[in-house]
Amino acid sequence: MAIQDILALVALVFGLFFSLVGIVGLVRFPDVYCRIHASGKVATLGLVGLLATSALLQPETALKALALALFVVITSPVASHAIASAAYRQGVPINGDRDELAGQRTNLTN
Amino acid sequence: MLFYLLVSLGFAVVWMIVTGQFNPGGFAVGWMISIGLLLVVRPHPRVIRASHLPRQMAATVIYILVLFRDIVLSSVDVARRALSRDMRLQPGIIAVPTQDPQRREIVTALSAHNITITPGEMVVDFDTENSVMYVHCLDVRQSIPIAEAAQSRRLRLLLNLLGDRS
Amino acid sequence: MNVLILGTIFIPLGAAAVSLLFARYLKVQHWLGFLAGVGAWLCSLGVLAANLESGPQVYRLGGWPTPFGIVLVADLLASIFAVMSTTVVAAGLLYALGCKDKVVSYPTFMPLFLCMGAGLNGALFTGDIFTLFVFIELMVIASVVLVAISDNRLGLEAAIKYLLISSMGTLFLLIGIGALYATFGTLTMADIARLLASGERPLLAQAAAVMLMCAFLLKSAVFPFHFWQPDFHTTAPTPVHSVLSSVVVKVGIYGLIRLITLMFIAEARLIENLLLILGVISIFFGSLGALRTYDAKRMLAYSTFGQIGFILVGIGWGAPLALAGALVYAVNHSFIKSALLMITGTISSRTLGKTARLSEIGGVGQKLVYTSGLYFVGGIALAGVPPLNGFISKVTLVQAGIAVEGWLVLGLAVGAGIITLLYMMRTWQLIFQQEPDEHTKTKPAGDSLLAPTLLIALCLGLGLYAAPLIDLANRVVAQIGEPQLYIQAVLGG
Amino acid sequence: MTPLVNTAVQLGLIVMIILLMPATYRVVIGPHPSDRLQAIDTITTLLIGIIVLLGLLQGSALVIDVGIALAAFGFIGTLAVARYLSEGKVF
Amino acid sequence: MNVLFAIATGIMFALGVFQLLRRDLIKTAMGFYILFTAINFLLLAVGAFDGQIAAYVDANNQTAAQPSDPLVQALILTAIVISFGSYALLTAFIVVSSRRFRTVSTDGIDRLQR
Amino acid sequence: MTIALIAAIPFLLAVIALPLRRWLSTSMQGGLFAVSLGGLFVFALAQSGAVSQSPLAFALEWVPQLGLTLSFYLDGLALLFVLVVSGIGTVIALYTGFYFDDAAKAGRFLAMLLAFTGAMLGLVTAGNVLTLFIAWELTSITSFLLISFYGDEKARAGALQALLVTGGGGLALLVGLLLLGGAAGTYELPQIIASGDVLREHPWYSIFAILIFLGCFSKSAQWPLHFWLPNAMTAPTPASAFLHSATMVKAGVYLLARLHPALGDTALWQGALVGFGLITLLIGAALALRQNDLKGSLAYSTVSQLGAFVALIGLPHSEGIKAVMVGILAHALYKGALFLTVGAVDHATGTRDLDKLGGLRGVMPGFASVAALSALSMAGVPPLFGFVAKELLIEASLHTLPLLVTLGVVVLSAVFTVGMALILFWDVFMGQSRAAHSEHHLHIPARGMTAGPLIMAALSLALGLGIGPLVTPLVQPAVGKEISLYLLPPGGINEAFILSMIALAGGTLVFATRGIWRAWALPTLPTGQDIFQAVIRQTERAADVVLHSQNGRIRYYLIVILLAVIALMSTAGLQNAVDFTRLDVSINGATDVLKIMLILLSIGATFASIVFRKHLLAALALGVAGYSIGGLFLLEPAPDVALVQFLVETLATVLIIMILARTSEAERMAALENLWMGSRTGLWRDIAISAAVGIGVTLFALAAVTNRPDQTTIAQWHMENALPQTGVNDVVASIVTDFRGMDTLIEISVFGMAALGILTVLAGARSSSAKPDASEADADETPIYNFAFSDALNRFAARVVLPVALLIALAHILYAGVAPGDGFTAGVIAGLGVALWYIVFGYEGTRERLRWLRPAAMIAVGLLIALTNAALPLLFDRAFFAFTLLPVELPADIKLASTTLFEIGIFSTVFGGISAVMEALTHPKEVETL
Ligand code: NA
Ligand code: NA
Repeated sequence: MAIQDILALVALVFGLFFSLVGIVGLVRFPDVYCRIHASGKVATLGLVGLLATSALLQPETALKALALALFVVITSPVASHAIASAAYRQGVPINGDRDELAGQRTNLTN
Repeated sequence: MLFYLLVSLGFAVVWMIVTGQFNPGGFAVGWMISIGLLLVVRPHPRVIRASHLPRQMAATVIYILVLFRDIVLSSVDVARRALSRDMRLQPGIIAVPTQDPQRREIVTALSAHNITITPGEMVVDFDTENSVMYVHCLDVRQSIPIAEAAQSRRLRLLLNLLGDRS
Repeated sequence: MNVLILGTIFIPLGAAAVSLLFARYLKVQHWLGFLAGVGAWLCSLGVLAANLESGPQVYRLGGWPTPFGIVLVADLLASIFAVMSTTVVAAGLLYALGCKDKVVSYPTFMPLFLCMGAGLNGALFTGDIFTLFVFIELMVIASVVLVAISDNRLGLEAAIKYLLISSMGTLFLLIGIGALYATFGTLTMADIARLLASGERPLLAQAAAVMLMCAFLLKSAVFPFHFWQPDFHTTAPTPVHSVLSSVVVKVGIYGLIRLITLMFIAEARLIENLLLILGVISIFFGSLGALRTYDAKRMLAYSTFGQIGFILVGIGWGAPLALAGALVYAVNHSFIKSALLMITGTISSRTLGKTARLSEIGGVGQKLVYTSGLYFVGGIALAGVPPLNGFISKVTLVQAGIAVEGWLVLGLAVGAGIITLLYMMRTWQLIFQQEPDEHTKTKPAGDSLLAPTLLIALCLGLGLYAAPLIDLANRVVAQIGEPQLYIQAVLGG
Repeated sequence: MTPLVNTAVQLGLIVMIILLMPATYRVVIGPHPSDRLQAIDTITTLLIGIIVLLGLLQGSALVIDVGIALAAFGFIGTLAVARYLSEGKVF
Repeated sequence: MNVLFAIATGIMFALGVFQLLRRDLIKTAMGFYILFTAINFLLLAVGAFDGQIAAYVDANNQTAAQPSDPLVQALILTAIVISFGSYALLTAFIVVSSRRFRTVSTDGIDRLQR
Repeated sequence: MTIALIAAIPFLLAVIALPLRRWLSTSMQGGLFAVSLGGLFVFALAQSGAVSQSPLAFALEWVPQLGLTLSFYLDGLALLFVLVVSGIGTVIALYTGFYFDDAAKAGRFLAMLLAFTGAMLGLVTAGNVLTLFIAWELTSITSFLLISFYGDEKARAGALQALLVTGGGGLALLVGLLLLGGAAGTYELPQIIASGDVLREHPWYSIFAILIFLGCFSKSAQWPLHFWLPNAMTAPTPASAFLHSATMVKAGVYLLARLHPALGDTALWQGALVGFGLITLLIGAALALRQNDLKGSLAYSTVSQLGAFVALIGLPHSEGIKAVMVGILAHALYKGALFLTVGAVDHATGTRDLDKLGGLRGVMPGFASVAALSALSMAGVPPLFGFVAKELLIEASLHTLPLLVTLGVVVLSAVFTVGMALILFWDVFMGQSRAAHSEHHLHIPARGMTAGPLIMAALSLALGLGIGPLVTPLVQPAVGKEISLYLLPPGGINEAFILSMIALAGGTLVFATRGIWRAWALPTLPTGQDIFQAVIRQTERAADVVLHSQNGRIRYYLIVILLAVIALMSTAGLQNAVDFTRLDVSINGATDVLKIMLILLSIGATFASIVFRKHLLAALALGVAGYSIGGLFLLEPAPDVALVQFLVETLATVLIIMILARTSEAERMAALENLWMGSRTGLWRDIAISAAVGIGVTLFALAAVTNRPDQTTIAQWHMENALPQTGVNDVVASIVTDFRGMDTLIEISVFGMAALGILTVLAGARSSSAKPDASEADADETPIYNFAFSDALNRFAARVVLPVALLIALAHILYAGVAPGDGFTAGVIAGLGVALWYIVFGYEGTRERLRWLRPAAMIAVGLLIALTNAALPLLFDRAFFAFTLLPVELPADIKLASTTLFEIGIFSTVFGGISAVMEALTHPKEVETL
């Protein structure tokens, strides 16, 4: 077994693990904000792992895998932020008592 | 001019990655296409001093490494919580000042991006007037103490990256 | 001269693109459009001439061998329909030059109109069943938009309805295409025809025939697929309506003829019987609808519904004479209907509300002797009064009916013919003879009468000098009676 | 690719497919629209992963282009819906 | 597999037709869209000849594996684009209908009668 | 040739009459055309010598395929009618010159009248039944115009009724004549007449005979189709005199007489003609007596007279033909004169009501004498011409019909006619003046107006007196055999003479007791009018049913269409087409598992989109379904299709959400149905239809997958030729841009047009030049957006994504041949990048920042580039859309070919299109670009 096969397997397990974790968080976490933490970022890392697997096993895909990984890393936080922001504007309550945005919100929109 | 040169070079690199042609030919084609694209789109130029370039480059590399480390750390952190039985969550939203004296949008954006990627924190909203980011944390006990310090660290890196600190 | 086939499609399409660039110069745009229409018309005449001289014209796009590429085929059937279409489209463009509708001043009007024409010609000339779908869609989308932006605010409603109903037709067409491709593995109509004729007849052919027939019936607004038509046509801007109600509805007719003469010859008898039944019902629905509806444009739309029924009856009779009769009928109807719609358009352009509601256009034309004469001639032409071309259509059809001894249908069809006379003349009296109400206010000038004048002259000409058209129709029928000719022209050998 | 790796990738594919289910479950139960949006965003990410693995199995470098597109559109779609949820408008 | 595909297209069509017949124009538009997705799927199911590899050819290595029928793919591409154009138009019409007729119900746009 | 002129000249005159009306006064017009028609009369008269030798014929090939020849045939019968038409026409034209006050009106009238004259002359000189029919129809049309001349409600209704009855009859006649021609093997009249034996034996005989009867009876106002004629009296009086008494109504009589040699003397012929003719004779006469309106009275008496003619033609052994010919002449003279007199009376007094008239002999002495002579001729008083006609009628009847019929119908009708004639003269011209018109300013007719009627009246006398020498040469050729005519029976008083004297006496008695007769309520006779109206009513009711089905509801339309298709499909025998042995239920490997998952997911998500009440959720579910289908495409494997599917799916989702954003919640909620609580029948109906469609499609798909070949040669060819012929690895790309490039060109045109359409409907429809009306402006008011969503992070993302998207797009173009993606995907990707800008920056923000974005121009340029690519090879004598590889070496595996140009065109169109859609959707007020 070549070295990159071993690395690829590691990357595969890595990717699958974080994908799994992200989904677990998506199911378990108490409110939408927490779930975004889980799935939005963790699943991203899972994807990066799978992309690494691909790059290792099929070198011709490496550059595109890199491009995809970069793209996901750049956009994923933005999507998370946008969803969280939308949830807050829709009035989805946060789980927890500390909310420094409460009250400020009215000044921000409308 | 330097700005356009840098941007076109950057685009050329992106081109090479996207097309999978990581070779001189790919670079040449990508560069030409980038120049053509810039001629059409004409983004607003930013002043760049040649003398600061090397340091900016270095900062960029460091930034990317830090970013990657942050992603991994954050993911591991969240994974721990997700898989643990009681999840040990104490969510909440805290206000974090952006601290950029010039209040530039790019700085705010990159800070927010970075924060959202870091462990258990995520920007929910901005108060542009007061340069405040409202950050949702999975665990406020853990985040509050380090929030401002982390932000000033990030800001330093960013300013370096943007070539502002002379 | 097979290159001319391209001209009928791509001159309008190119002009559409160029005219879009001249969006700010309305005059330039309009004249460009008109010239393109004339260009396409000349090309179609050239195609017809070439056809008469040396048989079916075939153009292989990209030079790829058939059936691997797309092929444009101009046999006599396609050519005669194309000449009819380009004539009416050119007339419509001419009308648009002198039309005062707001919609005509939109910068997108001309490109859309030209695309409609391009789609129309393409649908006629394509020898590829899938390309037929694509061209029909071009036509549909362009016309839907043109109706949606009509000065008549209800155009939007009609456009929504048509878009939804037409999508059904598109589905049928695609299912049919899928069936044909799945069974024969080819899209070229000639190839399909060859395989169908070669005997090994897969069972799915019949399903494909039904689906394609439904699609074409829908495009021609035949009962019970007609519901969209009165709405869609009535609310269309006049130049568009004059094209929709005359030639666009004939695309389905063309498709049906192709279906039963080229491809599904074995199923032809079945389809023809069905067409007979649907044709008779359409005649009655259309005629009766025209009799009692509330709007002069809508009346003509219903009338088209009925007239399509007559054509279907001709096709349904199946005999060569009947088919020729149907063709003559189709061509003559296009010119008459188009002219009548334009004249009605000029009348409604003189009303303040741009309406053709019968309750509001009474007496509007009382002082317009010339318009009155044109409308009258058009009206009696539609009703089949000699010596106009409508009479020729009627006689050819009735002769065909006698020849095939289709007494019942003949009787019903002739009986319905009198209704046409009733509604046309009643409306003529209403518009041009009645004393206008005191609240009826009219504008001093309306749309230009040039285009309808030319068309009416054509109607008169085709009535007085009918022999060439009938001759042509007979030649068409003789040619499509031998599908081998078409297949050989396309596939070679 | 060795058979072992191949099997691993196939297993990975099955894991990813199984993961679609809880994500879909979250889409169904919500409770808030933003929950569903987040879940769909996650599904998109999973799908990209699936596509990558599929590319490996098919031995084809082509599908990753599809993945890039999917990532881009998933992102833009997410932003559009998020804006709709925030402000009742998309544009 | 082909049975499953066939049944699936049937179900998709049924669902599309049902959705198309709703009173709500937005649902109707969705039905329109479902039907066109379904037809593309149908074209794939009945037309593509059980491909094992994508329809790409290479000068040096010709594999024995059956490629997916490229012609059907091209047809589907065209059908997708055209149906999407129609669909986009329909959605725009719904917006204008809301402005002009103050309704997005199919029963509400029934001024054109007789 | 010359005989063709007989019909042609009046048409020419009609054409010049229109412009002449601007230059000539009414009387000059009348005079001019009277002279012209008079010339025609003289010309015709001059032909009589030649005609009596042998008929003149002339034929001109017209539409040989239809058997339509412009052929003319002038024999004695035709000549007689030509003389009547042109002679009466002369008088009418002269009279018209004094009838109208307005020269323009007179000109219009004369033009129509002359056109009618031409048509009528064409009818009687036609030598081909189709030519005859054409003329026949033209008389109906010109008659319609003349009846409708004044344009008032009554005139229009009368004209329409006349047109319907005669036009309907005309259609029957057309079919009848075509059948006749078919049976005879020719449409030429002389041959048809000559083939009487064949025709009478032909199986179609009764069909075409009845159809021809229908035509003739409607034209000649036979009961029960007579009702239109009195209603046609709204025509100006000269027209009534000419068309509706002297000429047109006799067209039916003419045609029957014409076809008599060919079709006559059968039981059907005799029964129909004699039966209907006699009924008409009696009813017409009875009704004529009871009219108050003078013209109505004359009209019914005309009906009666026409009945007599028809009955005479029906008599066996051609007994009645002589009487018909004489009768036509006599009737034309006295009835024409009477009509013109009534017209003058109407003109003078403003009324035609018998109760309001009287004692006009003083003011209109000329017309009084005309009326006296004509009424006496009509009454059949010797020695006037009418007497001879009546004698012949009674005689023919006596010879062939039972005495009871002769007495009960013919003589009784004569009695009524005499009474009516006397009333007509006496009650108008004698007695005392009535108040009604003495108050009324009397409009004494010009002297010239009397001239024509006087001539006619004088002729009634002269021809009666000179019956033998003057009339015999005219009638004998028409009858076609030796005849002798005399005023008084040579053999002394015979039965006919006695009967006619009895009629005179009876008529006088009727006249004397007219008060009683006119007040006496006759039993209501069944008239065609009722039937006609019932037919019209039922037709309109049927029309209402038809229109009721056009109920405006799209759902209903769709259901009907789907049901029709289901019904049609059920005949296609799909269930037999499924080859169950080839059904494949095996599942192989993870890919198949994935396929099943995706199928389930897509069906589940689609189902969810139906049941979700919230539109947003439904839209998202639909997106999931679409992505799943995309996944299935990917597994096919069809990466190009999958790519496009994903792209389009995203756009589609964005579009639905856009509708949600731009329609009000209230409207949406009002439209939404509750699937579970709403009308269950409707629900079950929809479910049933959907299920039927689903089953149909399933069967279809099963049949397709089990019947298809394993591979098509055509796809095989594409696989083999893509690389060598178009230099690409992506066979789909080579098909899209080369093998089937035109599909793609048209497809992007569709896309571009749809985008332009969206732009126009949403933005361009309010063009900057035209001011929107108030309601629309109000309705279209959209709030200016605030950009709260547009925060630093989102802006950052938008700024990064657009250039990347453009780069990816360009990569798709340049590497279209080796990777999934092409100009189309490039356009969508770039378009989505722009869409992101619109999402983040809004309309104003994006337009301000992306000034280079010109959607409409991009569409135009894209289409032009694509067209250029297609057309360029033509310059080098190669095929449209021919593939050309550019001979340049480029780095990075880039191959430039004509295809590249095409891809750029596609890209530009699609990018422009999507940008246009975005611009339209975000557009707050009006559009600036374009
Ligand atoms: Na395409
Ligand atoms: Na490609």
